[in-house]
Amino acid sequence: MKEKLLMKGNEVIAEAAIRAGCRYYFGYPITPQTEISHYMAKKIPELGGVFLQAESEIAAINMVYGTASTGKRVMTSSSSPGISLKQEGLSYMAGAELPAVVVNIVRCGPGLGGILPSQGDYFQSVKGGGHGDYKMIVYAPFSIQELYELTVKAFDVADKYRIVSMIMGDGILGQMMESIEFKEEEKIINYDKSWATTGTEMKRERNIITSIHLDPNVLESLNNRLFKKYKIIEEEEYMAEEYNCDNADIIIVAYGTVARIAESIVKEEEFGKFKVGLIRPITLWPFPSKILKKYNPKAFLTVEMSLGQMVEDVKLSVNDRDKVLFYGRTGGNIPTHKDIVNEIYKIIEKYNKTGT
Amino acid sequence: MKEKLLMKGNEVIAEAAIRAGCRYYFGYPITPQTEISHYMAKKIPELGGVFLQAESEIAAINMVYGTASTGKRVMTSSSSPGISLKQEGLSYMAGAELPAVVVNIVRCGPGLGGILPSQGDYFQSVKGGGHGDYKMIVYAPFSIQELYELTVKAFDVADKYRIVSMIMGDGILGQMMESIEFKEEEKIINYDKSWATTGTEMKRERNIITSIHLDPNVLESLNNRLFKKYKIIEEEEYMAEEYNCDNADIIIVAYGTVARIAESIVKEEEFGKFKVGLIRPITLWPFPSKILKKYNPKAFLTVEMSLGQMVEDVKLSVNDRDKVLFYGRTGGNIPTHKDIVNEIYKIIEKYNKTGT
Amino acid sequence: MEDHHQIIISGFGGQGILSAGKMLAYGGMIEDKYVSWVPSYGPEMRGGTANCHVIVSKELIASPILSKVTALIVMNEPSLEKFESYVNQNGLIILDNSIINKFSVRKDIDVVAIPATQLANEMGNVAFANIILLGKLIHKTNLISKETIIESFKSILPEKKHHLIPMEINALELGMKF
Amino acid sequence: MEDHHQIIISGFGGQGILSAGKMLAYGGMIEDKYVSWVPSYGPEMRGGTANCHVIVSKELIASPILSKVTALIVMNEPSLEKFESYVNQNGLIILDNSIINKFSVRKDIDVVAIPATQLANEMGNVAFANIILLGKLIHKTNLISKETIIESFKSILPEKKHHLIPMEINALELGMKF
Amino acid sequence: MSKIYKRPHALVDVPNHYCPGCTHGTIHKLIAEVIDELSIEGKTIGIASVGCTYNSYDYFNVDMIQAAHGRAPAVATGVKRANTDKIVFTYQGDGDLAAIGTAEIVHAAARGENITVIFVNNAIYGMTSGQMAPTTVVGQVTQTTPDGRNSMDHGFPIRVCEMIATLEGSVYIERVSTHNIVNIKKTKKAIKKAFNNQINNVGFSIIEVLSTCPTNWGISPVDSLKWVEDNMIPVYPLGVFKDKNMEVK
Amino acid sequence: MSKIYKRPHALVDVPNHYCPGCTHGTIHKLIAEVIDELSIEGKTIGIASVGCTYNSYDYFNVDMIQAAHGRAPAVATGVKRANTDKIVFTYQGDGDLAAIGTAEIVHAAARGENITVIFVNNAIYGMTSGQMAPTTVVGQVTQTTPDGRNSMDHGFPIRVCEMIATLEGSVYIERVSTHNIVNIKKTKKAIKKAFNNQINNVGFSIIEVLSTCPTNWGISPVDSLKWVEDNMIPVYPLGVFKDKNMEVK
Amino acid sequence: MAEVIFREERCKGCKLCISVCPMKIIYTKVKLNKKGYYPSTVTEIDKCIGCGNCATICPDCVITVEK
Amino acid sequence: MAEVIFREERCKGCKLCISVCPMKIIYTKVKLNKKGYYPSTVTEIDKCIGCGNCATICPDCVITVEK
Ligand SMILES: Cc1ncc(C[n+]2csc(CCOP(=O)(O)OP(=O)(O)O)c2C)c(N)n1
Ligand SMILES: Cc1ncc(C[n+]2csc(CCOP(=O)(O)OP(=O)(O)O)c2C)c(N)n1
Ligand code: SF4
Ligand code: SF4
Ligand code: SF4
Ligand code: SF4
Ligand code: SF4
Ligand code: SF4
Ligand SMILES: [Mg+2]
Ligand SMILES: [Mg+2]
Repeated sequence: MKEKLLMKGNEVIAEAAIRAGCRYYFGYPITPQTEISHYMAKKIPELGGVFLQAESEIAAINMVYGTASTGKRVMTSSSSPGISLKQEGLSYMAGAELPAVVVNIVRCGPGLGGILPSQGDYFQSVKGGGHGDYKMIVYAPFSIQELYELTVKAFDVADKYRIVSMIMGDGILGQMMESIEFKEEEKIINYDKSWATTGTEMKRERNIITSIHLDPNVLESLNNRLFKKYKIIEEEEYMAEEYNCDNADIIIVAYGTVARIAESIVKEEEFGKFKVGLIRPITLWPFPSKILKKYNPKAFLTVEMSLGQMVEDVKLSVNDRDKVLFYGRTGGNIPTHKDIVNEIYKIIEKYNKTGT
Repeated sequence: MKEKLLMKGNEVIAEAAIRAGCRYYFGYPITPQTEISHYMAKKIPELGGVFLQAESEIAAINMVYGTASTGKRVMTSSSSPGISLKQEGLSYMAGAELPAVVVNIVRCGPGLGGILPSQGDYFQSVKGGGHGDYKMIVYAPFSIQELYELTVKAFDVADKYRIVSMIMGDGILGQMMESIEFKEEEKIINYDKSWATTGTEMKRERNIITSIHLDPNVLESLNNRLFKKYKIIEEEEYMAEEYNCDNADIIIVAYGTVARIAESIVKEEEFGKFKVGLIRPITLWPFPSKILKKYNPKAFLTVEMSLGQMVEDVKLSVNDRDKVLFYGRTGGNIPTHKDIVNEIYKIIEKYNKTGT
Repeated sequence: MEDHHQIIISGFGGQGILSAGKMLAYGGMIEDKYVSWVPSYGPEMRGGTANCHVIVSKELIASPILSKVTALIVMNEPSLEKFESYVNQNGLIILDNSIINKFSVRKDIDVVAIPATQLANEMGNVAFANIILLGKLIHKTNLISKETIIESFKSILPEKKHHLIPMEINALELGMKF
Repeated sequence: MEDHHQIIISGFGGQGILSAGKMLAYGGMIEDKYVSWVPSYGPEMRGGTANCHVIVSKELIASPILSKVTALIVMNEPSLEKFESYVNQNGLIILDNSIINKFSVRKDIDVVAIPATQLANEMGNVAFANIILLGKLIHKTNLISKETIIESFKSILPEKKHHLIPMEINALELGMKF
Repeated sequence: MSKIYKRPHALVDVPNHYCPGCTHGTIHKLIAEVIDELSIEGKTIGIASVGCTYNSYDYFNVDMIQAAHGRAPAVATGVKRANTDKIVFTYQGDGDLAAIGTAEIVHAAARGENITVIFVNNAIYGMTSGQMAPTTVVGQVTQTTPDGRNSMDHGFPIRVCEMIATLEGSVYIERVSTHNIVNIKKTKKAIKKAFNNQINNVGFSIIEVLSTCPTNWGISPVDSLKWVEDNMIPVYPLGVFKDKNMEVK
Repeated sequence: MSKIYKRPHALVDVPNHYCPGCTHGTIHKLIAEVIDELSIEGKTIGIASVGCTYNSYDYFNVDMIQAAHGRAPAVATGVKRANTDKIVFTYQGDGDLAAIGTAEIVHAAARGENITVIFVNNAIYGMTSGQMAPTTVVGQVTQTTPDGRNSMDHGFPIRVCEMIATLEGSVYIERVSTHNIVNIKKTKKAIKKAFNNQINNVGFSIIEVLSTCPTNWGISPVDSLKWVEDNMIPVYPLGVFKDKNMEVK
Repeated sequence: MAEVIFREERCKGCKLCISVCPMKIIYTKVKLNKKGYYPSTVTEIDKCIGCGNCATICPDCVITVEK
Repeated sequence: MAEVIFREERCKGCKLCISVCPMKIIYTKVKLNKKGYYPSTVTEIDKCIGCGNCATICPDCVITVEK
């Protein structure tokens, strides 16, 4: 029988990684995700793996680059300013097509900002905070159970496509506890890693991990190959959950912690003859545009803990971008149940007045 | 009389900065923008200013942070991987509202990539490669003369709004020579800098430069204030040039070096009854959406040295996003005159066949 | 709604606010309910206030962040000020009146004042104050059984504090009976 | 189009390819024309090939990057291979046949072969080869005047090479007359 | 009656947010006293770093800049180079200076920047709740060395003064401590000298101050003083590691 | 007849792209010879860095990883920790290791990573066409010190061996040179020892090799050898700075 | 005769002052201050030698000493 | 008797070999190689002592020495 445990989000990430076969973790402390390190520091060495506190976030991502080059499952985690420092490294990993899992428990920005929850790193994660044309797969879980499942999945997908997958949560998700059930055992698929640099043993040609190609045609063909891969991922890997969307008059679009609050509204509140639904993107890249495109409500209300980032992708996805509205809170303030309900009423009022 | 000089783009940036009153430059070498440093190393000390080769791009942006905190005009420059390393610093500068000019002479990515021209850092610069909600003003000059004028302007605008302005060029622009005329003297407006940390002299309350605000309401009000500023900039500072757009059937949208090539097509080529125009965004943020919205051609053809970044903003701007097409080259390959002409013919052919 | 408990516990850092909340959540879990626990976190906790949001419910939990609560436990004045308005009509407030001197709370809620810190001090360890208040809570609400919460002590308290469990049980009973 | 010169100069790094191009552009500028000069750049130049795109025109220059040229100067074989197809009908190729041994170029263009490196070597310095070829170019195209290009020597050559200018002028004249 | 001790003017009269008994507060006072004594309050610019003292700008009564984690020496360089007549100091923890900020401190020293660095070594990451620092001593238990730091897995402590002393650009390097009154007084003297060096344009000075973190060490403030003496000083010997001024004389 | 010198097997038989007379090529050969002699080609993983040798992966006949600028020691750490039975070396220039990569090399040494670092000091940024490096000697003209490096503005050269020697985690540190045959032979010996240390799990070794950059120094390859002797060795004395192995014996 | 003044509302009860007083005349009060700490204060002020140790070490600048 | 073989097409004409040959028997050819450099080669091979210096220093691994 599966055992139920009460665990913190950050600890669940660490435990999920271990269950997904990750035995190498490199990180640098930063609130609100330090518990990932603490958990790893205790558990990984017992399993013969390596926990190493790096001298910086930059060192950590480059250690990840090293371990990933040798084909091993590896992870790092940090929070916003630390993730900014990893941008060069992430771009290198994309160029060298190295698989790894990177966790960002987002805090408020810009700058040193604050440690409270935020979704202000959407653009950085989804559009590419590093230089050049590249993508990461970005998962945005909204519960502890999902955090576990997506972390495990992140490792699989990273290996499958030779890509970095990111788990993006916020401080609430990292700090909160819910009950969780782990599977007895995770099925780990062993993807081909004949590209890995583990020594030739004099038995094969040498392997080279690199991201530099001075010949423009060689580099362009890498870029094109990467984009072909990204297209496949866009087709295959998008995920979203729909709640009450059929015939909805208003569809809230929200992810992570905000989607929890939105869900409670969809479940608990009545808005007269107006039906309110929710689309919750689970992958932020690839963005579940296809799901959004299925619906034609009177309005989409995008709610974020930012001043408007995902809303651009919502606009790029839906059939009529003029129907896309936005509500956001920042600084660590979480849009409350009441805040969102108010926004919905505003939409209804306006609709009742103007018919649009 | 104004003297005409034949100068390299990179040198023009340096000279323009000096003429704009910049006496402090911190940078770390990287191709293809090293000439900026070389020029500064020669010229700035003669003027009593400081050229300092930092130990890294990170140190450089933080030196800029220091000098900017004291209210002095200051600049740094780099190229793609180096700019990725500055993302934390740029986010801090946004949070602390510090003015400075940052130059990115973009090279190919991702990773170490190549040194040839690219426009693959559009997302990073325009959407925010660092963490949190923030913006930089991004200028994309396309000639040496414009490079000079926009560099001077960048300093003014940075001071005016307490914001970072970025000059984004590519290797061609940095390396090429054209003739240039400098003004006798630049009019430098001295904006209020009573916020600067230059010592209290026991005459005023102490000044503090910081980006951390643990109280969510304080941080949210900073975020809101920043966004109000950004809204004003979006209204006041967007720039674009339009060529032959009235009644155009096809409008090319391109910036920087690519716009040069597009311009030559608009000038030199005939496409039967099809009229081809060009919109050249000069500011990438704020994006000149208003200009794009004025036109309703049969198609917008966005051409970039990337696999499609600005094209998202084009889609978000125009009235009918289905009319937006994309052509891109990467790896250091520049879309040729012929490449683009071919794309135009494809559009025409399709139109002739299908009517759309 | 007997089946859906939304609780905020709040006070100074160091008063055992967070672990009291964890005990409730853990207890709920072993009674096969849906539970969530969200702490305030970060350096502002040093000397400042700490709180946690706990839900114990028969239903799947939507938002783990509370904007209204069925019960509130408060161990200092600022917390009472901050969270009083969160309490539902006919809701419950349990407060430590050895710390909160003056309080004039809404009339539409049930307020129980216990001098928990003083009682705990008399027991020899102020650290039991939170447990005394917890005792009152489960007594008033039947949120979870006494046995369950005692079981949760073992799980939530660090090994090195397990010798205190008999005392914790005394404190719990003290609260229940108060 | 007499008024619109599009030139590529190409050869090994170290043959003075880039400065030859700069001299043309500079000369064009002081003759009040629009000019642009775009070099190949970066480490591939080490031992590899270098080239530059030069435009000298009476009109505003749209693209500074050339996909067709009115004249091509080439100082090694790979460059000839790479750029031959760029040359317009009736265009001009000037090549150094002391380095390029075999060439069979298109019939629709004017090809001038000068053993520039050998001639320069005979003058005592292979570094003059580029100037000899430049001489031929301005002679054939009237792109800029001899006086102008001589003026550009001072501006483009670094101070420490100014003592070579008389020799450079000889080289120029040699090329013009060849 | 004369004041034996009163709050220095350069220390803002507000409560600080440090944990009970944390000697960050003591060190703040010493710096403020030195600023008072040298009458440089009006021309001093302080650089706060990232650590428990991130908001030391609330406490020093001078213009202050909050720098990104580890980058205070770079920020100070930017400030000082553009304002050579001002007095610039950084206040950095051991995580900040000896981990993420290694390159910045080494190069500020190598360049001989004319600044004053106050380096507070408490052998731990205080702010983030007690992970291993580069200065954590062998055997010390932290959140990321749950069985104690062992040199095989976690490496050896970095002795910053000894390392920086190899750089020609540094002129004055001393390690001091706050674990008793005698050493607190020595600390003040060292800090004063470091500021004086800057005033006299002598160059780069760094004072490493051994300090406590009762909260994350998990012992009382008073025991923490003892812990400094017993566990830190043997690894981090006190004294002057470089004094170029002296050498010249 | 016996081969006195033939191309080592671990050196791929292709022309290299280095400038004429650049001793990067000579150093490559030495490393390849050592790999041959120790029969470790099949289990060696090399880390190329960012500098003229960015693509040294084209030359060494072993598995290779190209690392971001300055981060080779971190990448090597990631490789070695996950593959303790493999032999891991980094090849880094002075800009790479002593400027942007300062934190990474210091901490890899402090941790005592069991890796071999080949640090090629040519007193300049070669790849980017000749800017000042942290190791540029005082007086040396570079693109960013057009009037020669002066210590007032540009600081003092960093002596990496001396600095790293202060770190307890480092076990073998030697500075060698390529400016003549005797020293080239010593260089090979040092490199061999550094690899041997790793094979024997002794710990962190770094060999600093003084090397030439005729192109950016603006002198002939042969004069460059002399320049190393006259201008670099006085600032960077050759010799063993640490040999813990020896101490133990 | 020395005078020692404690700003008790600022005291965090860390006892560092107690540990450095040569005369052992500082003690902890039994009543919490507003901040929730047991503050220190001085008894038998006549025994105070005005050494200032207590003030020197106090991280919270609670103490003023005059003589 | 020693044998010294130069792979002239690989030579970059740097002359380092010349500078370290104790017998001064290496010289530069007057004809460019395919790469555009004047390659080195050995004269009077009988004077060669097979010391290997030339091969040891050659950055381009042009030289093989046998004895
Ligand atoms: C780039 C970045 N990485 C990590 C952090 C998280 N962080 C905040 S303080 C700190 C370390 C503090 O330790 P130390 O410098 O020793 O100061 P102390 O708190 O011990 O005085 C860290 C890692 C951050 N804010 N920014
Ligand atoms: C992050 C980053 N910054 C800067 C550069 C540009 N860059 C390439 S090589 C190099 C320095 C090379 O100098 P060194 O390490 O001494 O190697 P050398 O070429 O002299 O052998 C620099 C700064 C880069 N590629 N990446
Ligand atoms: S955590 Fe440690 S260093 Fe930080 S204030 Fe508390 S005692 Fe001081
Ligand atoms: S630039 Fe210098 S270091 Fe680089 S290959 Fe050429 S000579 Fe060697
Ligand atoms: S001044 Fe000295 S003797 Fe007096 S109370 Fe303070 S420490 Fe004790
Ligand atoms: S040292 Fe200061 S804060 Fe600590 S107990 Fe004494 S008076 Fe109070
Ligand atoms: S082997 Fe020795 S003697 Fe013979 S050619 Fe080479 S260097 Fe000269
Ligand atoms: S050392 Fe090698 S490359 Fe240089 S000249 Fe001699 S043979 Fe040629
Ligand atoms: Mg610390
Ligand atoms: Mg170098």
